Amino acid sequence: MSEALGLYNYWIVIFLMMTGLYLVISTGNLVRKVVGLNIFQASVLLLYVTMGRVDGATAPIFVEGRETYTDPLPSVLMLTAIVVGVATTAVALALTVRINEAYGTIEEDEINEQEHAQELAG
Amino acid sequence: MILTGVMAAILVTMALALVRATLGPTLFDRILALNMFGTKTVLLIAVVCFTIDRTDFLDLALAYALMNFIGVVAVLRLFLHKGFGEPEPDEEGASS
Amino acid sequence: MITDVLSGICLIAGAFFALTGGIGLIRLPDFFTRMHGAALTDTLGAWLILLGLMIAAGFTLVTVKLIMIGLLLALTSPTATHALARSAWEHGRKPWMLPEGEDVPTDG
Amino acid sequence: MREVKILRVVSAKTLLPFILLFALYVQFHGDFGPGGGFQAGVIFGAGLILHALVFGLNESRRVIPEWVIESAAAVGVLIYGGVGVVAMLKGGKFLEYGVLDAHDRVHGQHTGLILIELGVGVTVSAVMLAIYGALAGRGRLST
Amino acid sequence: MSRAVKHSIALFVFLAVAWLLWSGFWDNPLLLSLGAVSCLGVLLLVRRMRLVDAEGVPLKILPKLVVYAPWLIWEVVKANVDVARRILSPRMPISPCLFEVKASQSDDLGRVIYANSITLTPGTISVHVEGDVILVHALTKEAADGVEEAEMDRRVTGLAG
Amino acid sequence: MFQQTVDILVLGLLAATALAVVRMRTLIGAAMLMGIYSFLSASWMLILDAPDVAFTEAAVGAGVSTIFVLATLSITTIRAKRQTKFQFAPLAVVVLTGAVLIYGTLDMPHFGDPEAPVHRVGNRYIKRVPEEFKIPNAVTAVLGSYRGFDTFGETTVVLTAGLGVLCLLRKRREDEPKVVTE
Repeated sequence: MSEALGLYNYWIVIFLMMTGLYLVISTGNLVRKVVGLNIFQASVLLLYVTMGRVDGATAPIFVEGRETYTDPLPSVLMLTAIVVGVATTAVALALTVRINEAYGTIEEDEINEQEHAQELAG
Repeated sequence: MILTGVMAAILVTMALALVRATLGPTLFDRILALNMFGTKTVLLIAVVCFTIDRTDFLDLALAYALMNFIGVVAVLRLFLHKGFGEPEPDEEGASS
Repeated sequence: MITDVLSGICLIAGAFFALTGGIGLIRLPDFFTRMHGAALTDTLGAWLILLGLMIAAGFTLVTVKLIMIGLLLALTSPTATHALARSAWEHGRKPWMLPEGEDVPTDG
Repeated sequence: MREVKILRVVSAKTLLPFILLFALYVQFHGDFGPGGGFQAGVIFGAGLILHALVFGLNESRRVIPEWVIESAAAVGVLIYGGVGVVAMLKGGKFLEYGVLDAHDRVHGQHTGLILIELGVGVTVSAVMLAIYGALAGRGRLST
Repeated sequence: MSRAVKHSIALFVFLAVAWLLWSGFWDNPLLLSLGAVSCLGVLLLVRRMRLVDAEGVPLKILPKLVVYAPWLIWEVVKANVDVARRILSPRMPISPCLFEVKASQSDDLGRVIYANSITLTPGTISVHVEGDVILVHALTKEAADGVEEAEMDRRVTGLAG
Repeated sequence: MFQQTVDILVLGLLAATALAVVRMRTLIGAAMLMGIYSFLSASWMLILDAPDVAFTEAAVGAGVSTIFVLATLSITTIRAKRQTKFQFAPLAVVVLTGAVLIYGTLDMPHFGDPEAPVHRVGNRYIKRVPEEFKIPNAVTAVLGSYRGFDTFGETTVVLTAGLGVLCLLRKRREDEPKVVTE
């Protein structure tokens, strides 16, 4: 039992990831999809950061009197990932804006309907 | 010990704010609750810095407070001007 | 020893005010009155917790940073509250009033 | 939002200088505490976005014209790459900061770190401001 | 010395003090020089934004704040206890009301300080500022009477003129 | 004990926030809740001793990306279409994926295990940084030096993404309306 309890951090993070994923695939609204992607991304960051933790250690910024430090590597990887994440989010939002200008809506089903109507007409 | 209690109290306050944010009923209630949630995270961070005994991380709390404020200003701008890009109406404020 | 007790008292009082504000946010009847509840957590709740931490830290640069956080909160929170109240007012939200002819409920 | 006096006075006039200075503080203390180019760039960009939010996009464009933003974004990457190239010219490998100082490897590492953090900060803040400007400016012209 | 120069120098001093307090490395020449450069750069940028004036750097009122701030904090504490009591009491004795007060300050900065002080005190919130009339929402009649007595108004006027 | 209590409280609040985002129909509310979610996850990162990530996440997630979403909303629409019927398929997919992932975690090292294989590289960095750099922040040193190529790539990606946004949204000169509003 105690074997499995040490993994609770992963389970809750997976729950959070799945919440984001659910938002992405269940909604037709493009902005809500982007919000869902952001939640998914933040949860993946959490997954990596929890892996870096060491019991009884302190943050990897050296101070007097502390010997053990947590792993700096996951921090480094996630640090760059966050900023790249916001930049790509911005690209997704820009695409949403263009879609809205082309179709007049940001709802997926309405866009599909318009596409379908065009196919029938052309 | 006391610090853990204070953290728990702050987290409960946040949970109450979250309840208000989901209940609404108006959008303004949600924004009010979320703004309060943001200021509580600042306090949470300050307390966490003391519990993990690394008070040199208090810069984070400052950054949190700033970011929360900027986010709220952006929301309010959306309400007061219906957008981000319109030219500013030049009235009494501009000249003084 | 005395500093421990003092900071403990401040922290607990701050946590109490923060909780009260949170309860107010749930209990109060409308948007405008809820703002008063939120103001509670942003003023004394925050200040007392920060004060407790300052007493615990002793007088160092950490205290200065805590004071700065307090100043920042004291500057930004009323500004954000006012702007929020104003935009609600301009969108035609009317505050909740006591129903006509009803007296102010009193304690007890 | 200029006519909301409280926002104009408190947020912009009183806080903005300190927000920008805080960003620079985070930038240059990346070696000693939490912080560095990415965080500082985002905070600096957020400060400039706050200015644009309160005073409007036109005012923001007057203070920092578009060409400055776009070149800054590229210049940041160039600083980063340039440090690598200088290291190669000095006989090291690409991005080997130790050779930047002929006598003291540790000092060279320091110089390299500060310079590349600067490059990252410049790029990130410029890109943040550019994205905000693109999104906000779209609304003004399209209707 | 012109006013603009005076304000710039004052802002530079504030920025430098803030840098030193944040940094805490007072013996590192590299960081000190970077700090000086940063302060100067921020000052130039802010001047370009035209933010350096009597509103942004309120030199005149800073000394008087020493008297005003403790009084305000005491008011806030009293109001906090009152509001907390009302929220926690089971029947919630509140009587929200809306009224207008006149701000007797002569400039925007004074009115901003006054309106912000009203908002900072729990129990009263300034909803709208139009000219020198402030629309206030109060949680209780007592709090409303407190604002209408205008002691805070007098003190802020003394502060900012 | 402290660690566990706080972890469980914060994680519970995080889960509640994530569910609140799913429930939230107002788009502005969803955008702000996204910011709050970032704040909370950043707080937990600080508790997990990763202040640099927490700093970035707070600045990026709560500040800048919220503003970007809001700016997008201001030029598209702030109303989301009401979903009419409950969809079963997404929930099934999510539950299935989650189950597979949880099955995958069973072999993972325990939370906070100092012997976990990930730490092998990290420990080497921790040992080498004080000798080679003489600076306290190991994250900055690894970011800039040992992983300098990585960071260079990431900076380029940020620049490219910015250019992409500009290409997508920049109005060409001939598109500008004749009557300028200023």
